[in-house]
Amino acid sequence: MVEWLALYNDWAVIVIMMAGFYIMIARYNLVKKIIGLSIFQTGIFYFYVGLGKVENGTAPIFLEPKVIDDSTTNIAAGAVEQTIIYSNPLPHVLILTAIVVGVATMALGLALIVRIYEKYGSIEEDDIQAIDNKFICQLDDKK
Amino acid sequence: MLKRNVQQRHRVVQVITKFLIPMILLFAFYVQFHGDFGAGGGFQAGVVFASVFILHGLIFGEARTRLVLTPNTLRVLMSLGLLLYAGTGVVSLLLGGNYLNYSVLLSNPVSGQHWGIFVVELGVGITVAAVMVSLFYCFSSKRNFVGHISHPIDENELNSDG
Amino acid sequence: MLFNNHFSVLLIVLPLMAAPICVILRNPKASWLVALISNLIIVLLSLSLLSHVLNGNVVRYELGGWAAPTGIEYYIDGINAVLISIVSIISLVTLIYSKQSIRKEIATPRHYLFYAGWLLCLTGLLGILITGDAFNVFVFLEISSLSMYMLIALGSERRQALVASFRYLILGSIGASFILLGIGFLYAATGTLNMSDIAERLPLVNNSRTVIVGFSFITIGLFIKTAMFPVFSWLPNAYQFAPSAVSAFLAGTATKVSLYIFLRFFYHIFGTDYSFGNLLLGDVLLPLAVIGFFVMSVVAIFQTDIRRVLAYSSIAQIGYIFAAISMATEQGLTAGIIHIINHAFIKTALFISVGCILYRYGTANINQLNGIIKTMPWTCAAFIVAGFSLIGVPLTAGFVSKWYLVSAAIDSGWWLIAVMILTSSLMAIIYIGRIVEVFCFKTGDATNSLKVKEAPFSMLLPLWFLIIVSVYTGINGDVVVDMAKFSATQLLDSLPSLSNSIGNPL
Amino acid sequence: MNVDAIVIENIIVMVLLTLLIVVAVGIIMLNDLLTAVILSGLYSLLSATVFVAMDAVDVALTEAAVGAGISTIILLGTLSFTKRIQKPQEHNNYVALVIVCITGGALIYGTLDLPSYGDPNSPANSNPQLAQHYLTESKKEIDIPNVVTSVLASYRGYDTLGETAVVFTAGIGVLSLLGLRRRRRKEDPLLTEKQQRKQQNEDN
Amino acid sequence: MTIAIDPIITILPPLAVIPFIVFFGERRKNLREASIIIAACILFAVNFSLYQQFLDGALLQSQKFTFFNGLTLFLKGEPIGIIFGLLASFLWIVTTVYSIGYMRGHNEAHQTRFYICFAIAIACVMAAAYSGNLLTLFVAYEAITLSTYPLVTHSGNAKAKRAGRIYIGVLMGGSIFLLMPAIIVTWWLTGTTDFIAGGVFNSISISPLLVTLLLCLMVFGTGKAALMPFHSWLPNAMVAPTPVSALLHAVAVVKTGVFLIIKIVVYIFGFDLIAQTNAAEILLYFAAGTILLSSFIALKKDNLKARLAYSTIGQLAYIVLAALIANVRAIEGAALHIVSHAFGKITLFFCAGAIMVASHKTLVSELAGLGRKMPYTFTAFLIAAISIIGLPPLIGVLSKFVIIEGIIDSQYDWLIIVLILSSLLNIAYLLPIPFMAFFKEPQSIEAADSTSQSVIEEAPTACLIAICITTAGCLILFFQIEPIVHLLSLIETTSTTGVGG
Repeated sequence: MVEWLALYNDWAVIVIMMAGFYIMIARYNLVKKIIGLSIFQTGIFYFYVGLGKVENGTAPIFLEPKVIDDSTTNIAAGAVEQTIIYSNPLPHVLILTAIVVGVATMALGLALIVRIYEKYGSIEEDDIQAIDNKFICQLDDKK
Repeated sequence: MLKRNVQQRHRVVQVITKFLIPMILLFAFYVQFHGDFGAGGGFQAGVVFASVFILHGLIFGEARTRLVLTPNTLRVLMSLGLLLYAGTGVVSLLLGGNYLNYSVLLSNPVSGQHWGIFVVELGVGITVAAVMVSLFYCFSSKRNFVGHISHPIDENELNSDG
Repeated sequence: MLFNNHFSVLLIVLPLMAAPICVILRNPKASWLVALISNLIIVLLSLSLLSHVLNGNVVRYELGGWAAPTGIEYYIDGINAVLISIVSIISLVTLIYSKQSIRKEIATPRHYLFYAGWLLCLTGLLGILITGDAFNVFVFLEISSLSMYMLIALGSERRQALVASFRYLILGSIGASFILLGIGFLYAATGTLNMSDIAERLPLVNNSRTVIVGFSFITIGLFIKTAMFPVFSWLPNAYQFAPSAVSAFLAGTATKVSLYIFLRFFYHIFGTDYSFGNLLLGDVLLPLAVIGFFVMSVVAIFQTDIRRVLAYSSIAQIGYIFAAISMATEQGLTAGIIHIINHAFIKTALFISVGCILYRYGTANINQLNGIIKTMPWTCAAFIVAGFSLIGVPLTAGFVSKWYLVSAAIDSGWWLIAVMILTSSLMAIIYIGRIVEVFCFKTGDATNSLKVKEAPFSMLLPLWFLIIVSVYTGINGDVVVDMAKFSATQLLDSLPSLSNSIGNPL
Repeated sequence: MNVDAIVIENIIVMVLLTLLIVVAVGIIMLNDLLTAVILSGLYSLLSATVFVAMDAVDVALTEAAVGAGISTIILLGTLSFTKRIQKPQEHNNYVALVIVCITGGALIYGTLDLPSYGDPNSPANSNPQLAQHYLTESKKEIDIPNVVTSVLASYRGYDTLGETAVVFTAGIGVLSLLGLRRRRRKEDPLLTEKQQRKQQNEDN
Repeated sequence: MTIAIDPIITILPPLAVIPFIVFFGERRKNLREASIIIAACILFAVNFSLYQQFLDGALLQSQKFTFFNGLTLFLKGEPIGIIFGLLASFLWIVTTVYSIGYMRGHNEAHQTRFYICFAIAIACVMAAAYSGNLLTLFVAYEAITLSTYPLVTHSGNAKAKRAGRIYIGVLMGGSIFLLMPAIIVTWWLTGTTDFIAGGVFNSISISPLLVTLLLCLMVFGTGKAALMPFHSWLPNAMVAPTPVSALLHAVAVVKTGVFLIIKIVVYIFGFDLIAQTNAAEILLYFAAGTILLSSFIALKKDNLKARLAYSTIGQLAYIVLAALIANVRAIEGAALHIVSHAFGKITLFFCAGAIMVASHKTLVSELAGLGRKMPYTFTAFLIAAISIIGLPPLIGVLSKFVIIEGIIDSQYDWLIIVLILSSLLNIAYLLPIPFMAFFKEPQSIEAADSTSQSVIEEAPTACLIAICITTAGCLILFFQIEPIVHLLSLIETTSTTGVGG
């Protein structure tokens, strides 16, 4: 049962990623593409964070900082029944970084979109392509 | 996204905002400096901190916010944050450790780590807050587009492009 | 030269700290100076690093003082030391060039942003090259990519630059996401992020489907980043519409750095046997590479904008390099590395000379540059020499590359590939010859306007520096060949394990 | 904790992920960009919840602040400058669909050998030099309760330096594209004359 | 005790004169051309002294320059190279004298550029002549192509540019696509590209098919040898100014091509290997075909320079054929033919150029009656034509004779028929020109036309001097061939000792 659920989770994450990926490559609207990118990336974040999840674990923040003394420092995941199990902090760290990267990319992309709209009057990729092509044609005619 | 003369129309919201802002600020500082003990850290705090100004901008008009936090200050702040982070590493280099080895910052390695993390997180917080506020400024400034939209074929551009 | 392990970290920290200083200073001249000085120091440091590494040392530097798999470490051997030097030298050279060129291309209030972006891009590229941690590659890849999008968009005097930048952003983000996913799969399979550590643990889980998928996602992501044949579409527009200094810089470095990641991952981390033996990477790579360089050379012939010709030629050259490294032999790898090095210098020189023409004539359209050798003899001469090098005329760097490429192909028994490489060289004759003919022997509008002067000295100096380097490495080819051989053998040996790490600092 | 708790936790994640799929498909379908943006804000909030369920509270906080906050604001800002409605796309892009299916298939193939969700003995979770080192040794070495912070700022502090640089890059990138200055001024009735003068000085 | 002399000194005079050319420029033409003539004389003197030193037993070899990965570049004198060097340097003097008359008479533009490229080309020819290994020769070969390209496109009009494109395309394309891989394979198989007496493949076993393939690649890759079907650049290159056609496309460039083939046959493959594997047989058919076909085409060409160009293609094929027969006698014949054809053909081109300068006529059919106005020119033309055809007492007969001797020594007797047939064809396309000029009355309308426009007189004196010198060369060498034959006999000894090993 649990395994089946876990597999379902993995696959759901993949479906989410692919939904974002599809928006990125199939939609002509530039804003949509950026939204797609963020969905795609969020999918990747679930994947990473899912890797660090430990059954019965809690967030990797030591709960009683002053109580545990040296004799009981062994709080390895699943090592001793009484101790608290923590999830793996590393994927969280990686994903914090990745989220920042994601929002940075998004901001830059959106700034580009604003400028593109200013210059082209459209944020649809096919329109922009058409305008550019027309421009090149005119260039050739001029010669 | 901003409506002019908001002040007259949304006085209630403004009053509430005035109450909210210090609280959010407090929360931002909490997230920043309590990140060692609970969830949070420089990045999250920076975003929350920025949201104070974004809120201010949304409610009181971005022009006013600009007077509180000028673009030039932002530019310097975002640079300083990064410099603070990278500079901490350089200090540890100068003190004889590897880059970003906070243990050498103080005589006690563990408190060195504490201080190092504190400073570094502060750097992250400053940069993130400054960048986020300037993003808000950039995306909300009034831009007079109508004259700027190039027509599909711009004769001038034709010439310049060859 | 004197070498200290801390030099390696300064390579990254210097430009990283110089960038915010530029932003604080805000003055165009001062930022240029800051960028220049920091870059100069980086060049010196990288050369010292290179000589240290070529003596057989492997530099490992533990950041934060944490032992390797726990913390992040630098891992520097032949291939990245060579590329670090090349990237920093090319950056310095193009930076000198940029001072004049951006005056015409970018509004003065934005100059400080340009230099800050440039330094960040340099940081990103060097960071990718220097690191020994898989996830760290992603972080610095994003620094370099974001700053590249920005730098390309700065050429927005032409609006196409914006679209080019946006398309690059979308494709580049897909590539980066794929790489991130691939690294995630590797992490899931091995539980570690350190390259040497992954390499050590991979043999235990070699047959895992997770590893195979991680492998393929990294491959596809890198294909996009290197502008490999089917997914190259971001490159021509980006190179054409970016500010000329940026195209010169990117042409020499950006795709090369992605190629380095490729080499590092597939030769070093996965191991030659696994990548090319078990997973048949060569069988996928080779046809794409060959079609790539062949088709792109043909496409280059039909372009009217010189920068576009050069851009397509760049994709073709990437094809050569991929063809060479897909042979998975020492010969092939050596040939690939030689071509990476030589092409970096040649293409930068070509883009700089086109930039000089652009600076004076405001166009790089081949139909409007008749007989410009009369007005800009030094620029045209440089273009011609670099063009010869691209073709592979003897006594230029390109000849050494071609010689090695062909002999590596023959050595592997791939006669057909050798023939294809040569055929594609013939096309290089056509597309370069076509431009040279216009420059030298056509008379027309451009000839009449004799008012146009030769490009300023500060632009010619970097140009001719690159030309001299490329001719020197063509005449005394052993300089490059030895470095490439050294790097290739190091790459083909498996990574030394963490336990017996050499050069532990302090 | 017992098995039931695990199952319930899993079911929560499952339901949330299903909701996320629904929202994502909604974003694909919608032509109204404004609604799509609002949905993507909702999507971020949901994902923050998912992260909490996966024990990643720091990530959740960030996702909530960034995804639901900043991202939505700049997306709305963009829309206010551009268009609200997407041009309807007549034909479906089958090539894209095929690419997506292949990629998804590859990913699913890759997950077959993945350690099962929440496995404490998976390579990632049991590596004594990474995950376990952080959980056991950071107490001695750094002594900060939030392990994520110690890993973020110290063990992998270099990554975070890079991350800060990315934010900085994006900041100056947007600056170079849009500029911090106001394009039009003197129209804000809220400002006194003195303030306006100050702003002009600022701009110059 | 042998003394070693560095043949690199042959490259220096042509390069050293370039600053002078630039310095004097268009304003002081006389000084400019005087400096070139002085340089040319020095070059000839240097070559001559090298020749004497060689006879005295000196070792003419330069320092080896390491290129990369064990590949080296160096110069080394050997008999054929010395002959080639002497020939080219001597004819450079004559051509410079000639071009003074031609270029000024014709009011050509860009004369400075012309002389600079010319000097560079000569320097490269010297490097080729004294090249010590195949790689050096290849590098020099490419350099010649590039330095002569501006000469071909000199006039800058559409036709010249098209010719330039074909020129670069065929020569460079051929060398990069065919010659370079052949060199790489040779190097890959043997680890050397040095010219070794008796060939470099002695130490390894190599399949006959591969030998044939390599030989074909090298011979066809040498586009400058103009073996059909790689000949089309040569007639096209005739748009260049006549001194270029004369020195470069009758002597320096094309001779570098055949010189390369001779070197390959003697020092890379060795006679034995070619004889054992029959590698050259297929190429002999090509060469024979080229000889006959080019003669037929020449017959039909009305443009004088084009006719001469096709004649050159045919004569080059003689040399290629002789080289590929690959025996001592034939190689001697080939080397001799380089000399004899050089003198003969350069005279013919000089005459063609003189006619063009004096009368602005380029078509054979227009030449009727010109002989009386330009008697010296056409007499020289007649003499040179006879030399090319191969009649005594002119040098042409000697080289053809030796080649035939070589053929008799070989197994390919049928080639004699080709040679005889071709000689007849030579008569058919060359002799009518002077005869028409001397004995045919000019057509009335044209005569009136030309007299009304300008009075045709003899060519400029400088041109005449040059023509006389080369014509005299054709005659004198017939009687003074002994030194060359002696020099050539020195190859024989080196190669036999090499083969013996």
